[in-house]
Amino acid sequence: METVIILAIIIVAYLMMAAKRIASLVSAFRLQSFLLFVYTLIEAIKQRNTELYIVALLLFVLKVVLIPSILAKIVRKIKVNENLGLFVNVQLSLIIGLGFTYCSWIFSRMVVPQQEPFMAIALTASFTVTLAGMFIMIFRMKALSQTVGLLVMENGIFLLGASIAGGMPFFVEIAIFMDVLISVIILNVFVHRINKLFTHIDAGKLNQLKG
Amino acid sequence: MRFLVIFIIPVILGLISLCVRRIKFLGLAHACGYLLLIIASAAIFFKTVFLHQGLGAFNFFFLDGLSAFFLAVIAMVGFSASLYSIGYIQADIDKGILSLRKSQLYYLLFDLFLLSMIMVVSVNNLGMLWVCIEMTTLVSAFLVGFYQTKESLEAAWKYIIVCSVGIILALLGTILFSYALSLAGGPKSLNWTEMIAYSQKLDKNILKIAFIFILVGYGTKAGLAPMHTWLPDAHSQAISPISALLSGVLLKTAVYAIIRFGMIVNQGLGSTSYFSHLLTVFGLVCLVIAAGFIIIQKDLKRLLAYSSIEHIGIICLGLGIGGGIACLGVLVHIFNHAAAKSLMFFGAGNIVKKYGQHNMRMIRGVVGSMPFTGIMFLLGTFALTGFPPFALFFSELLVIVAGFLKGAYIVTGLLLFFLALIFSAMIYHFNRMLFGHAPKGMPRTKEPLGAKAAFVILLAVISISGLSLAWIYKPAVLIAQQILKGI
Amino acid sequence: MRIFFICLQLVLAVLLAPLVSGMIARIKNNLRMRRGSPLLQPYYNLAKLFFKGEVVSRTASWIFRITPFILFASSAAALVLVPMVISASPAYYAGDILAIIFILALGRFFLSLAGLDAGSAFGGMGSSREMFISGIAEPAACIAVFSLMLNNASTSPELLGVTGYPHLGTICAVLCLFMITLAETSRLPVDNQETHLELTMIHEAMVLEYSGRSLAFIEMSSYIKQLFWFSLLSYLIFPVTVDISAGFAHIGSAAVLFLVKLIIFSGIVAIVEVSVAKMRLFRVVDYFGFAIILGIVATVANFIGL
Amino acid sequence: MNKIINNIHFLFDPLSLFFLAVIAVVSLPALIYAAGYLKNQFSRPRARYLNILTVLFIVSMSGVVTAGHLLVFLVAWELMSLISFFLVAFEYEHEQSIKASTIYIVMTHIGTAFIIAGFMLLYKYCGSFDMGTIRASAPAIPGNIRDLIFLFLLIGFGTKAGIVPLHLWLPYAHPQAPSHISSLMSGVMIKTAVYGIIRFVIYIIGVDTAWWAGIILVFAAVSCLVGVIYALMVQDIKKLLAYSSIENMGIILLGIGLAMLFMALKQPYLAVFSLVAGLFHLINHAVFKGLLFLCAGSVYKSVKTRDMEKMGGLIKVMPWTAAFFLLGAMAISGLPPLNGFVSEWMALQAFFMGAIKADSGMLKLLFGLGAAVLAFTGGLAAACFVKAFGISFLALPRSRQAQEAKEVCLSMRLGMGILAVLTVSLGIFAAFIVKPLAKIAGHVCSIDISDMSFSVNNFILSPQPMKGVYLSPALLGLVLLLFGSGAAVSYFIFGRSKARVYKTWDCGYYNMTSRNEYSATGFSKPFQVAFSFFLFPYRRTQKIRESAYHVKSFSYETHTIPVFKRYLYEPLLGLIVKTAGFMRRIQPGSIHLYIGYIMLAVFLLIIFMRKF
Repeated sequence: METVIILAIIIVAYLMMAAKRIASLVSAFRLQSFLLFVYTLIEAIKQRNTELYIVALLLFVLKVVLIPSILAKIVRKIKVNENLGLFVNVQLSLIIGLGFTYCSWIFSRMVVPQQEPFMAIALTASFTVTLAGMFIMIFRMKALSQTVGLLVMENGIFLLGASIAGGMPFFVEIAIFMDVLISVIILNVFVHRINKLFTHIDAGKLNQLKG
Repeated sequence: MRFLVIFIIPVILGLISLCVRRIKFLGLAHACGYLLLIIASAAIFFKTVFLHQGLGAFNFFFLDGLSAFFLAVIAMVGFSASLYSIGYIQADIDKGILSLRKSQLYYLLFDLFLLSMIMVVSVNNLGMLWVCIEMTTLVSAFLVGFYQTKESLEAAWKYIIVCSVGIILALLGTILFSYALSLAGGPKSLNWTEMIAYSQKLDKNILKIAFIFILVGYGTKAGLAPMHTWLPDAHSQAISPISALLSGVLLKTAVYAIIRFGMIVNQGLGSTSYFSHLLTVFGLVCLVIAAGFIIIQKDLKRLLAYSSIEHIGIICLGLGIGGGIACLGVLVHIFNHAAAKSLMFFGAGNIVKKYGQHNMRMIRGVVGSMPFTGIMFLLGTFALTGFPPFALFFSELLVIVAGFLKGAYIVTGLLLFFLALIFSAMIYHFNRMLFGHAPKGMPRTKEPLGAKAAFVILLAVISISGLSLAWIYKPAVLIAQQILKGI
Repeated sequence: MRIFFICLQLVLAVLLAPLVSGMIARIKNNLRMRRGSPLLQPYYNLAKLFFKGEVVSRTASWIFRITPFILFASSAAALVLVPMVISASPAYYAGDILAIIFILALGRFFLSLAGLDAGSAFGGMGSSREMFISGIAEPAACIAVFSLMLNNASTSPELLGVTGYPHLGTICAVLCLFMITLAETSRLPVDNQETHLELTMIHEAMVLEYSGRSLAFIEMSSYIKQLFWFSLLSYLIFPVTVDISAGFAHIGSAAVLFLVKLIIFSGIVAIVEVSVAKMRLFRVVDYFGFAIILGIVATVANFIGL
Repeated sequence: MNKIINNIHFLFDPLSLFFLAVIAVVSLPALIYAAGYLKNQFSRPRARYLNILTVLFIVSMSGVVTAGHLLVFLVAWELMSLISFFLVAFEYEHEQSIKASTIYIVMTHIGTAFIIAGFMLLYKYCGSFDMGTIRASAPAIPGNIRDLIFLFLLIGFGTKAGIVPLHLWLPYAHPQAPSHISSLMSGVMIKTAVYGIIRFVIYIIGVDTAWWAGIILVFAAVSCLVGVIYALMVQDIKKLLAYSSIENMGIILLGIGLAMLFMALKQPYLAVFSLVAGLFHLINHAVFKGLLFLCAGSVYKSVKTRDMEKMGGLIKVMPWTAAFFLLGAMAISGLPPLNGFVSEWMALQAFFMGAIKADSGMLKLLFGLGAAVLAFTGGLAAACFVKAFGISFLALPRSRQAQEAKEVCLSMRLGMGILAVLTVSLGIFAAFIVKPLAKIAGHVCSIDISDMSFSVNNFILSPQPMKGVYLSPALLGLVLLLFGSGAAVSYFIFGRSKARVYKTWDCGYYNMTSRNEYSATGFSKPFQVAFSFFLFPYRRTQKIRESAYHVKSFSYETHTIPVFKRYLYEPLLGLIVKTAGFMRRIQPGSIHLYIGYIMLAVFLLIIFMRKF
C-alpha cells in the first residue's frame, strides 16, 4: 500500500516539473502534501504511536491548507503574469526527471543494505522529490518558483523521515514544521519587497552583484 | 543549571529593545549584557575544559569544551559588535537613514541572531542543531536586507535561497545519520552524545554518504568554496556590525556543526583519512577562489568577505591535517580570525560611511582623513594576513608545522603560496586606499568612543593571545586535543 | 744603507721620466722625417710651467687645488713599488701589484673630479671618457696579473717575472699589459696626447683648466706613470734586479741594462704610435675585449705549462 | 612534538656579537643624525613616532641576529620587515612611497614564505626548533632534502639581501625611507640576510657540496655587474646608492661563496681567509654606505630634491657634507688608504689563492674570471661615484635650491663625522681588525685557526699561501702623504706667485652657465652605449620648429629599459591577474547558477566518494 503512495508522490513530482504556470505548480504541491499526509497516516496506523498522528495532522494543517493558501494569496496579489519562465522546456524537464529517478535508484542501492527493499524505494522517492525541488529552483525564472522548490525539497526529506521505522523524535518534527512555516512567511515578505522595489519578481534579473 | 544564563541575557535584551525608545540607553544595555555573556562563557569554558565536566540540562542542552570555546567566540564578537553599533546606529539616526523604530527592530534582530547562534553551540540534539542554524539564516536575512536598497534586497534574497537549499541538504544528511543509528539499533533520539557512543556500530557506507550531505549542507553556511556564492553579496550589503557578526561568528558556527559530525564519522570509520581528505580538498578550493577574487576585487567589503572564505579554507586545511598541533592552530585561528575580521569590518564600516562608496579605487588617503581608523585598519590588515605580533601568524605557523610533520608537502606548499599571494593582493589594494592624499575638503573625523573601545579591545585580544601562545604552548596543545577529540 | 739607495734610485727615476717621453717624441719625429722638438723639450716645458703664473677658475673648489699633489703622490707611490734596478725594497711591505692598480685608480679618481670641477664641457667629457676607459681596462689588468701570478704563486711585483726562457704565458700577459699601458699613458690608439681637438682628447681634456705650476706637477706625474708602466713591462720581460750588497759594478750594469730596456720600449711605443690611427671611443670596448682574451690565453697557457 | 617552544633562548656566539657590533656601529651615528634631520622636516608627533619606529627597528634587527631558536628568529625577521614597511611608507603622501612600500613588503613576505618552508623541513628532520640541537643532528638530513633546504633558504635570504633576480624592491624601498633609516636599511638590514645565510647554511647545515657555492658565486657575480651598471644609469642619488648596495652585497656574497667553495674543497685556510674578506667587506660596506646615505640625506634636507641633475656646486655651500661624501665615495670605489680598498684587495687575493690551490685547470680559469668580474665592478663603481660626487657637488649649481642650499646642523655633521672617522680607521687598522674576524670565521666554519697567520703585525696583512705578498694600508697612506706633502711643499716654497682667479675657459666668446656643465646622463652616456646589449637604451630627439626654417628648441629624451622588471616581473604579474580575471566569471550574479553549484558539488562528491 505504501509503495503505491510513494509512486504517486513521484508522479506528482514529475507533474510539478512539467508545470508552466505558478497556479498549477502550487496545486500540484498541495496534492503532493496531501499524498504525504496519507502516507504518514498509514505509517501511524501501522505503528500505532500517538505522536505520528499529531505529526500527520500538523502536516495536513500546514502543508495542505495553510501554506498553499498563502502562496495562492501572493499569486493573486502580485498580479504578475502567470507563466513560470522556463529555462528548460517541458519535454526536456521530464526526461531530466526520469534521469533523477534513475540516479536516485542507483544511489539508494549504494546506501541501503540489501535486507531492506522497502527502504530502498522510499529513499529513491525522497531523493527524486528533493532533486525535483532543486530542479524547479534552478530552471524556473520566477522568485515564487524558488519558494515552492524549497518546499518541495522539504517534502522529499519529510518523506524520508517518515519512512524510517522510528521516524524522527517528536519535538524535532514540530520544530521543523514551525521552521518551514516561518521560512515561507519570510520568503513571502521578501517576494513582496522585491515586487514593490523591482516591479517584477524575476529572479533571473536580480544580477547586479557581480564578481 | 547556572549556564542557562547565556540564553536569558539575549532574551532579556530583546525584550528591553522592544519597549525602550531611547537608543543610547539601549546600546549601553546591550554592551553590558554581552559583557556579562563574556564572563559567563569564560566561566563555562573554565569549567568544561579544566574541570572536564560536560554541562547538560533537560537532556536538551549539552555543553562540552568545543561548544564552550565557540560560545566564547560568539560572546567576544557579540560584545564588540554591540560596542561598535552604539556609535554606528546613533550616526545613522542623526543622518536620518534609520527611524527610531527601525533601530529598535535592529537591536531586536541583533539579540535574536545571537540567541540562535548560542543555541546552535549548546543544543545536544542534531535535529535541533539544524533548526537553530535555519533560524540564524532567517533572522540574519532581515539584517542583511536592513537598508531598503535594491542591492541589499537582492543580497538578502540570494542569502536565504542559497542557504536554505544548503541547509535542506544538511537535514537530509542528519536524517541519514538517524537512519544509520536506527539500523544499528540505537535509541530513537538524535542526541549527539548517544550518536558518539554508538558510532563504532554505525554502517560505514551510510556514514560516508551522510557526511557528504552534511559537509555540502553546512559547508554552504560556512562559505566553503563552491557553495560560497552568497557570502560576498550578503557580507558586503549588511550593516557593518552585522557583517562582522556574520563572517566572524556565523561561519564558525557552521564549522562547529561540521566538526560535530566529523567527530562521529572519525570514530565511526576508525580512521580520520576520509574526513581529512574531504576537508583538505575543500580548504584548497576555498584558497584558490579567495585568492582569485581578492586580486581583482574593487569593492572593499567584498574583499573582506573573500578573505573570510580564505580563512575558512585555512581552518578546513587545519582540520584536514589533524593532529595535536593542527588542532591548536585551528582553535587559535578560529578565535583570532573572528576578532581580526570584525576589527576589519568595523574599520571598513567607518571608511564606507565616511567616503560614501565601496569602490576602493575611489577611496584615497584614509590615514590622512581618519587617522585612528586608518592605522587600526592597517594593523588589522597585517593581523589578517599573518604577521608576527598577531596571533594569526602563530596559528598559520602551527598549521604549517603540522602539515610538514604529517608529510603533506604539496598541500602545505600550496597553502604557503596562496597565503603569500593573498597577502600581496590585500596589501596592494589597502596600501593604495590607506596612504596618499585625502580628498580635498574632507574634515578629519573623530570616531565615537564605543567604536574606539571596540577597536582597541579586539587589537589587544589578537596580540595578547598571539604573544602568550609562546609560553602557554605545551598545555594549550593538550587542551586542543581534548577539545577536538575526534580529529 | 738600503733606504739611501732606494731613495737615490727613486730620485734618479723621477728625473729620468721626462726624458723617456722626450725620447718617444724624438723617435716619432724621426720616423715621420721631421725635425721635431729637441730631446730635452719636456724638461723645458716643465721648467717654463713651474715658474709661470697660474690661473684658477672661479667655479673650482679645493679639489681642483689638491689634485696635482694627489696625482703626483699616487704616481710616485706606484713607481716606488715597481722593481727597477735594486731588488727587495722595504716599500714592498706596503702593497703588491694589485695595490698598485688601486693606487693608480686613486690618482685617476681625483683627476676626473678635477676635470668636472671647473664646470666646462671639456673637463666633464674628458673625465667621463677617462672613467669609461679605465673602468673597462680594470678586468684586463686583473686577468694579466692573474696569469703572471700563477708562475710562482705570488702577486708581489718582484716575483711576477719568470727568469730564464720567457714562455708563451708571460708574453701574452705582457702584450695585454702593453695594450693597457697604451691606454693608461694616453698613447695613440686610445687617446691622443698632442691634440686639443675635443673629439679626440681624453687625458688632455681633464687637464685643460690647469696652468702654471699645477700643470707642471700634473705633467710630471703623467711622465712618472709612463715610466712606471715601462719599467713594469721591461721587468716582466727580462727580470733582472741586483741586491745592494752586490757592489757598485753590478748595480751600474743593472742600471745600464734598465736604461737600454727603457729605450727599446720607447722605440716600440713610438713605432706603434706612428703606425696606428686613433680609434673611435666605443671601439675601445673591443680593444680591451681583445686584451682580456690575451689575458685568458696567457692564463690557459700558463697552467698548461707552455 | 612538545619540544617546540620549551627553550626559547638567545645565543651570543662570536657571529652574533659581530653582527650586533655592525648594528651598533651604524645605528648610533644614524640616531645622532636623526636628531638634527627631523628638526623641521616633520611635525612633532610624527617625529616622535619615527623615533619610536627607528628604535623598534634596531631592536628587531638585533633580535634577528641573536635569536637562538628558529621561531624566535622568524618572529624577529617578520617584525623587522613589518617595521621597515612602516618606515618606508613613512611619508605616505607621496605616490612612490606607496608603490615602494607595497613592492617591498610583498617581496620580503614571499621571501619569508620560503624561509618558513626551509625551517619546517629542518624541524621535520631534526626534531626541534633549537639551533643547537639542529646543528647536532644536521648531518643526519638526507642529501636531497639538504639541497632543498639550501635552495629555500637561499631564495628566502636572497630576497632580503637583494641578489639580482630578487632585487626589484631595493631601488624602490631604500630611497623612499627617511635618510637615516635608509642608511640603517642599506647598512645593516640587508646584512641580516647575509647573517641568515652564514648562520643556517654554513654554521648549522654545514657545506659539503660544491655546487651550492657555485650557485651563490654566480648569483653574486651577476648581482655585482647588474648593480653597478644600473647604479651608473640612475639620476636619483639615493637610488644610485641603493643600486650600489646591490653591487656591494654581491661582493660580500662572493666572499661567502668562496668560503663555502673552499670548505667543500677541504681548504681550511682559504675558507677562513675568504670568509674574513666577506665579513670585513660587510662591516666596511655598512660603515661607508651608512655614511653615503647620511650625506645624501643632508643634501636632500637642504636642496629638497634627490635628482642629481638639479644639484651642483654644493661643495662651496656645504663643505662638510661634501668632504664626508668624498670620503665615502673614495672608500666605496676602493681607493688605497681606506677600508673599501682593503676588503676588495682581500677578496681578489682570495680568488688568486684559490687559483693557486685549485687542481683542475678549468677551476683556475673560473677563479681568474671571478677576479676579473670583481675588478670590473671596482672600476665601474669608481666611475659611478665620480659621477655621483662630481655632478652633485662640483662646478656650478644647476637649480635655485642648489644655489640657496645651506650646510646642515651640527648633530647631522657629527653623525656623518663618526662614520667618516670609522671609515678611515677601519682602513688603517685593517690588520688589527682581521684578527678577531679570523676567530669568528674559524668559529663559524668550525676550523681551528691557531696555526693560521693573517698578518705580520698590527699593520701589515699577508696571506700565508702567497709568498712575499704584503699589504699595509697604513704604510701606503704614509707613502702617499709623504709624496703629496713633498709636492705641496715644493709647490709653495719656490716663491709662491699668487694664482689669479678668473672664469673658466669658454673658448673666448660666451660666458659659461650651469647649462654648459656635463650632466649625470651625459657622464654615463659611454656606459649606456657600451652596455646597450643589456640596457636597451631608448632615445628620441625632436626639433620643435617655429617655421620651416627656424628651430625654436630641441628636445631629447632617453631612458633605459629595466630588464628584470619588464621581462620577468611584469609578465608574471600579468599572468596572475589574467587568471584571476578569468575566475571572475564564477560569480556572474545569477542565483540559478549558484544553486546549480551546490547540486554540482553534491554530485561530484558522491561520484568521487571512492577516492577519499
